[in-house]
Amino acid sequence: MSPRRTDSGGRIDRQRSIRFTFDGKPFTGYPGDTLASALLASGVSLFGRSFKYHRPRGVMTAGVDEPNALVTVLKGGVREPNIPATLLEIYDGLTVVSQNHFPSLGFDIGATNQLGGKLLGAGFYYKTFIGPVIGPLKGTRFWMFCEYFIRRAAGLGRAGNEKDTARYERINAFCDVLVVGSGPAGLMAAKTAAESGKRVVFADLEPRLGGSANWSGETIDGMPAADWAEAAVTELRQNANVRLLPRTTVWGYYDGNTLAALERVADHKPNPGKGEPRHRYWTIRAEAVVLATGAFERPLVFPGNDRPGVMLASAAERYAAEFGVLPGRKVVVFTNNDSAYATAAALKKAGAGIAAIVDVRREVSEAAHAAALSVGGEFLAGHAVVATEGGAKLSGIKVQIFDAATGALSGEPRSIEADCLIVSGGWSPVIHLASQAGINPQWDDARQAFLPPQPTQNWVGAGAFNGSFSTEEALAEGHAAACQAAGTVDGLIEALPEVETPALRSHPAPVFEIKAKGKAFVDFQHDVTADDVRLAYREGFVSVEHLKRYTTLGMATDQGKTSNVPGLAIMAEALGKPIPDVGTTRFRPPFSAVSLGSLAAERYGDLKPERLTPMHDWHIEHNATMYPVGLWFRPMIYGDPGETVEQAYVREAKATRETAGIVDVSTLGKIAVQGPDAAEFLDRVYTNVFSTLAIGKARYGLMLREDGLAMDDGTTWRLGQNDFLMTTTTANAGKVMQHLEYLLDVIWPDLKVQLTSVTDQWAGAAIGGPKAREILASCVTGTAVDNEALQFMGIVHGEIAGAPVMICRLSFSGEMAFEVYSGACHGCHVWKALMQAGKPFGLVPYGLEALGTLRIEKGHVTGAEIDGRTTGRDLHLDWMLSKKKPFIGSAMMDREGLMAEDRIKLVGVISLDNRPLNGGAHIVEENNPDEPRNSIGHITAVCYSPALGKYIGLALVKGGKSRHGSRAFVADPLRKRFGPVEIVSHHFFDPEGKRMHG
Amino acid sequence: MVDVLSPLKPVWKPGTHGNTANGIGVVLTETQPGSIVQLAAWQGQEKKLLAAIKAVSALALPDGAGGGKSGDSKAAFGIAPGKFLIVDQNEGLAAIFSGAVTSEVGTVTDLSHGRTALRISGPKAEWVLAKFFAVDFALPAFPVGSGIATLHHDIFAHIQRTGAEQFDLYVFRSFARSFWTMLCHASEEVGYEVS
Amino acid sequence: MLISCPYCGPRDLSEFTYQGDGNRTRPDPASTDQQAWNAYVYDRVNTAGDHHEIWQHSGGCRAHLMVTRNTLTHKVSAVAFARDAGHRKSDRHRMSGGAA
Amino acid sequence: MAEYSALSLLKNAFSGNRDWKPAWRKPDPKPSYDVIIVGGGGHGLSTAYYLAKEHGITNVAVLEKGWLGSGNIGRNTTMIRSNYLLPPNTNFYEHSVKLWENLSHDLNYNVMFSQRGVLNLAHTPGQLDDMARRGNAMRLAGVDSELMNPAQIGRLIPALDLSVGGRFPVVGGMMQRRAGTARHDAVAWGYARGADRRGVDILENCEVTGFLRDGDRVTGVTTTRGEIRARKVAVAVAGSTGRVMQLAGIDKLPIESHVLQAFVSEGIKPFMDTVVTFGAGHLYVTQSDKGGMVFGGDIDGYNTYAQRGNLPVVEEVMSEMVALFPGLARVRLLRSWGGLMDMSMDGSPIITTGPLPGMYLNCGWCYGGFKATPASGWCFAHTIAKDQPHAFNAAFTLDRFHRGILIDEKGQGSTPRLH
Ligand SMILES: Cc1cc2nc3c(=O)[nH]c(=O)nc-3n(C[C@H](O)[C@H](O)[C@H](O)COP(=O)(O)OP(=O)(O)OC[C@H]3O[C@@H](n4cnc5c(N)ncnc54)[C@H](O)[C@@H]3O)c2cc1C
Ligand SMILES: NC(=O)c1ccc[n+]([C@@H]2O[C@H](COP(=O)([O-])OP(=O)(O)OC[C@H]3O[C@@H](n4cnc5c(N)ncnc54)[C@H](O)[C@@H]3O)[C@@H](O)[C@H]2O)c1
Ligand SMILES: Cc1cc2nc3c(=O)[nH]c(=O)nc-3n(C[C@H](O)[C@H](O)[C@H](O)COP(=O)(O)O)c2cc1C
Ligand SMILES: [Zn+2]
Repeated sequence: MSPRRTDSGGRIDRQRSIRFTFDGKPFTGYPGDTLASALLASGVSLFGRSFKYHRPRGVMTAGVDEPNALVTVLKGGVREPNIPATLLEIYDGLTVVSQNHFPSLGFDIGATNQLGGKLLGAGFYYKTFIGPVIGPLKGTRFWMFCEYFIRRAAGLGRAGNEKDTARYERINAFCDVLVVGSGPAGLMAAKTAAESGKRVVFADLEPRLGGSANWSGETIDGMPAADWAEAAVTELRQNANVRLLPRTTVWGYYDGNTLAALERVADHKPNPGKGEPRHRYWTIRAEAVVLATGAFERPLVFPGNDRPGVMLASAAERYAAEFGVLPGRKVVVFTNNDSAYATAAALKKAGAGIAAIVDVRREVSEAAHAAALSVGGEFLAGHAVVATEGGAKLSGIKVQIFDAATGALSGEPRSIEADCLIVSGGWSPVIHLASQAGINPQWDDARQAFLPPQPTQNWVGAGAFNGSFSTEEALAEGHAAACQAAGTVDGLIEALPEVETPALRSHPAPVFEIKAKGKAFVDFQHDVTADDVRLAYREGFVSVEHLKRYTTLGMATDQGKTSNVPGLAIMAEALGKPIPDVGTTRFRPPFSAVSLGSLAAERYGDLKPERLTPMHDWHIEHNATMYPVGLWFRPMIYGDPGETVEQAYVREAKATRETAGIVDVSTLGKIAVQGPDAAEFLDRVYTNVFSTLAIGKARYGLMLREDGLAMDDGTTWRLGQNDFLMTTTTANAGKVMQHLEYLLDVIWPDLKVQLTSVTDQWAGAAIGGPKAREILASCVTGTAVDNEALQFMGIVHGEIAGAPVMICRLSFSGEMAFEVYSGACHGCHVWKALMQAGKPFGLVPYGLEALGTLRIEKGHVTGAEIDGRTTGRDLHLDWMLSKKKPFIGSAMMDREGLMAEDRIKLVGVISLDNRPLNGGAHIVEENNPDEPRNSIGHITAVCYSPALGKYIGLALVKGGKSRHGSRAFVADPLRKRFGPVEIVSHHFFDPEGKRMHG
Repeated sequence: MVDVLSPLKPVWKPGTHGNTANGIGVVLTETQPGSIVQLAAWQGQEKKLLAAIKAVSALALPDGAGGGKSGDSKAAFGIAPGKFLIVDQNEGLAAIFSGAVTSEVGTVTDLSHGRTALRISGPKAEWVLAKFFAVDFALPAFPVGSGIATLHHDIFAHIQRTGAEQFDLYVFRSFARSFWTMLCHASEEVGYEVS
Repeated sequence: MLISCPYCGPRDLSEFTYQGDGNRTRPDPASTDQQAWNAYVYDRVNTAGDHHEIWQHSGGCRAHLMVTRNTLTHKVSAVAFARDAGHRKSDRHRMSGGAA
Repeated sequence: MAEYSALSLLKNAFSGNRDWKPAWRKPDPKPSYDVIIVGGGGHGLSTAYYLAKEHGITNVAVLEKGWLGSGNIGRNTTMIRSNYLLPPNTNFYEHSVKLWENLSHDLNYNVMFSQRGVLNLAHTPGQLDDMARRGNAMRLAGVDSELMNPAQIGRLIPALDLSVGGRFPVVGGMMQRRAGTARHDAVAWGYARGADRRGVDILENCEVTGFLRDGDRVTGVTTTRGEIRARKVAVAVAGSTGRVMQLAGIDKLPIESHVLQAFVSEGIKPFMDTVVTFGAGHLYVTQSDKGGMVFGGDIDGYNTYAQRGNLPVVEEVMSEMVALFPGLARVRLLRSWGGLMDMSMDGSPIITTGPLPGMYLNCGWCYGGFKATPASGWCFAHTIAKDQPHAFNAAFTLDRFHRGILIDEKGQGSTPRLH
């Protein structure tokens, strides 16, 4: 039996024990234990070290508000830092280590930081490390030198580099009523909503639903509260309309009543089930929400208030009642309100001795007084704790007479022996979710607490969340909230349960701090003291938001759940202003920290889907190196063994010019443009005319944006009177589609045109080269492909190996070339048939590199040139800008900036030193290899041209055509390349187009 | 006729998978209809288009957004204002509709190759789909026969409920393999069968 | 955030693409009024409060919607098909005056 | 007011830190000033500072509607760089980096400018070429920039999954070593203190509610703290530009107000020393000196003044984050927030005289204005003092959109959400 464990009671199962390790030391606990309860039960009091001063810290709370007891969980090489021991359910084999110390938790060199305490006050960094004005450490160098060492001290736990092998998932849920929090208020709300037949989601971050009913010791409906809660939960579990979500923290309240929640599905298991995620991220869209998130107890600020052994009263009660763990044998209670008296009684009942009750109030209620007498020990009303004693473990406290009205201490401090000090500084409703939408909460003087703001979304509050701290109120409000949320406002669905409870009031005296000598902590994790708050005040950082940022109060992993209100109360006092004038800092998601993995969810390890063409598997089988283009994959080269990339593409390009090559063009965007106004529509969106295009013909088109700059180009095929097939570049397909849809839907709704993405409907293969026609002729049936039947830009229909195909004679390579389109499911079949037919002719498949080479030789532009900054004229496409009609962009394309002389324009460049060029290299006029300056443009695309036997490129250069025939230099300092180039026309090869016209 | 090649081929693994301790949560299949056709009516011509659908496919679609019907070998549902997806196990439906829908009424677009049809059925079908789509799959919100258009990140999908526990999904063919892989992955938790 | 598509019903933000200020009118295609073109392409109303804006239900029916949404609270108060809103342009001007 | 130094710190420590004075005064507004600056963000404050320091104009007030630094200066991901493609931007931002390099000294306030380097990752050879174009443009303008290969990147950032889940392998990256981060709040406070010490009045909780006009000319403002007159009124309100300019009757601007979210993880021990951006999506990450991973992605993409965003962007950013750093899947998100972006129509800023006589406008920063803080204030001060722009901001005009003289780094045209 462990030293602190009680014989009975609580949610733990004493029949079975669980083994785990903490800092390498073996421990045991019971199912139902958290790491905190199990370690406390084993007599451990030191859990971690604080951030700045490395002070020893124990457990302060029993829940999600824990600032001190943070640990790192190890799973193989995977590390999970900063996990509150109070939320960590133990399981067999759990391995936990403490953090932020060197060399060990017990002895930590970092604790010497405390010696510099006064120096290390708020704002320390801003005032120093500015460094000398001259010398090697001038400017910001000195700071960077210091920063190196300061950074070593950053953070608490350590993250690992190893990939987490756990699974994360997300799920969408819809419901009529979402109930957040399962205490008496939430339970009652869930019961009520369920009974009215609504679809209910019912979430609580704790593993066991019931909230404070699990440990309050009250009687509800004649049974212990915990039993009442269990019965209610059992009933809800059987209702098909109710989804219970234990271990689920609702952490974000977003627009449109969309709430985000994290379910810790398998964290409490040694291993998740097959396919079971560790975390499930819920997005819940609720018609209405009941917020029943309860209240956090606040600590009091006094010297030594951070010593291990000091704990919140409600936490102590939870450990005793819910886990069967006594936080101490000799307990002192320190409070400013009545609620801690019930705690004292509960601890006493569980077997602890109450050494003293210290209350800042001189007068207390009769019930409190009676409770104090019944637990025994000293009763010190009108007193305050002014110090704690002991090392890394509490051994006693000091008290002094205290005047709550003035804050004055008097009399001699007196020591009282104790191994546990429980503290209650009042209660703060958990209004975080309600406040996330940005409305300011309201201060309530009676309760000394911020109450929830006016709803900005459809939610209703209930229970301690509303500042209604009694269980009767919680039940009544839970019921009423559900009636409102479910839309059955008109009344009781069932009788409210009866509650037996001591008549204690949790409204505290307005005392937040005891000013005595010594460090009194406000933010425990970040070591922000009451003096730091006052220093911020003196330096003018008086807005709460300045206070926060200057001192880091409330910025730790607990986000100030315990520290914000005491902190701003101290600032209010310094300012001599009431608390509401000071206000509170802004609440933000998440309510409590959530794993990054859960938010990535199904995309963890699988960031984006892959888009594959019908011929994808064939390419892979034929040694293609695949290249990502957006989400698509396209062959870059089909490398033969031992070939370099350049050798491969040169071979492919050469083969295409000499015999024939074939390339997969299935990724081109394809849009069906259909309807009686389709031709008119195309006239409006393309710079050139399409209404004159004959059926069975295709035309090259250029599209501008509204602002007159080039947007995309491609061919559009007229398949019927009212039926066009538009192609776009692979990269711009989605953008063009949206652009066209916008125009049709918003600007010209009167046009009868239908747009449908048919990119995936068609597989495309472009076959080009001197032998291309012969190859086609040998395998196409149902149509001829000779010059007569299939003129340049003509379209015919036929079959290849039994599959219907549509063939258009158009050329990107500059060769006699054809695009063969077939149904996507036939794509690979047709491709193989073409390869088969081409075999005798030496047909070669080619990839993007060769495609690029062929197009550069021809001077065709693509995305590298149509980069959103160029105009049609910059690319010498002036001839396509129709003067006969307005089109998208026509009104804007002649603006002065787009016509300016010094714009960069398309040219060709040839490497004169026979060395390769690089995309992204610049062009300069001066021969200054060491320090090139004054770019006149840049290279957009490069290749080795087998046709020219030279390294060539396309470039955008100031002056454009006027520089043809002139010499310049390529400047590529990043890749250490400088050399002479000749600027030439971008039409490198067969400028008259003889080859493609055949 | 030429064999139709499924984009799922290399990842198609018939049999049961995942956590089948509590039975098979979902059954996943590819239905490979012969025809998937999109019909769109000009504004004001919707009734005529519905009449054409009835005449050709014998499916009387109910009024209202997303309204649909599914039979043994045919199904149809609304996907956008005036737009419908018609599916038939037989090939050649687009050609038939081209005769039935004049240019005064609307347009016919053949998507038979462009969309891959997947079916998910079983007691956990709603649960698995909820992992992908922010759509309420509960029966009252999504009745049998009706259809929707929705999105999972980059993947666009049309979904028709074809049974109390059965949904047919139409995704772009190029995405089908990725989507299928994700679908299998998401189904592991509940146990699944590929058939 | 949810937007109630008149066809598809309430759908998540992730299904929509923002297409900006809905108070702009495209000049007549043949217009040479450079001011009007500039205003259409570049100038935006940034209302604090109810803002008229265009969204495409790109992850659903792909219709464009004219949405009235409060830029201070993100509350959506009206949604209509943009193509229907087209012939009520004068209405829209009135609404942007703050009446809606 | 006392200089900050290690010595003053020590002295004060001995006197119980009781003698520190407010970092800036809290004066009441005077009836009139030579220059009023609307907006107590980084740009407004630095403008005031440089007006006083460089131009001797000290009868200046900075009007801030909330607490000082409550805007984007207090909520950005703190990245500073001058790795731009287009010359007007490269030159301007490089001027800014140079000012950053000496800023702590200049202000006698440690703004913690840390030149830990900004690394842009490339995932295809084509993308690396695009980066090279930008990096070469920088080098040709005298700005530092280099390419790194995957092995070098792996050594620099061991936590980075160079294969990015196998989907977007890193093929290289562009590094600007002089780039880095600074402590955002300290920048606001340092400039405020510096301006205050030169006589500038910083008026917090003083919201401009209207403009005083004499005909077209702007002659002052009405505020929640009364009317204040001025010979010159300069507006530097970042994401609130649309709203504030409407008060002056300027109903339309080439700007849209969007929200950008940012995120911080719980503090962890040193994990990564540089700033990294992902090239196959939209993500930038750094680690603060406190240990939190500070990161962000794309704007939400709709007009708003609400300073908060929605889940789609959160999910997008997180999935990219763990794709790059799979070891962080178990690290937890601590807090998220949003700031208002004045997205311009070409993604580049506006620093100009006008649009009304007596008025000056500074806006269009998109999500890149923190790095500009020194140069923006410096140029804006010049523009206000001389009634004409400095060469560094001459291109950042308001009429450039209409004239088609665009500075479009991303080539996205007039679709602000894509910049
Ligand atoms: C999440 C996020 C991340 C970012 N990351 C980076 C980054 O990594 N690198 C980078 O360079 N940039 C970044 N930025 C952009 C950068 O923060 C801004 O461009 C820059 O701060 C804007 O200038 P400012 O500091 O003057 O703006 P702000 O600080 O917003 O100042 C404007 C001020 O005007 C005030 N104001 C508004 N209306 C009125 C009125 N009527 N009367 C009086 N005052 C008024 C506001 O309250 C505000 O304080 C980021 C921005 C955000 C939001
Ligand atoms: N003794 C006192 O003075 C005092 C003070 C306050 C409350 N109480 C008692 O507390 C009870 C109040 O009942 P109640 O139901 O309002 O509160 P409760 O504290 O019983 O329940 C609140 C529940 O909400 C959960 N929760 C909080 N935030 C959450 C989130 N974001 N996501 C998921 N779950 C979340 C908590 O885990 C908790 O279980 C009454 O019994 C009352 O007597 C007593
Ligand atoms: C660089 C940077 C680092 C931050 N680090 C933290 C942090 O460690 N803890 C924290 O709570 N907030 C941190 N924040 C967020 C602030 O708390 C706050 O959310 C942000 O400044 C926006 O203000 P608001 O939330 O009050 O609107 C950080 C913000 C920035 C810009
Ligand atoms: Zn829709």
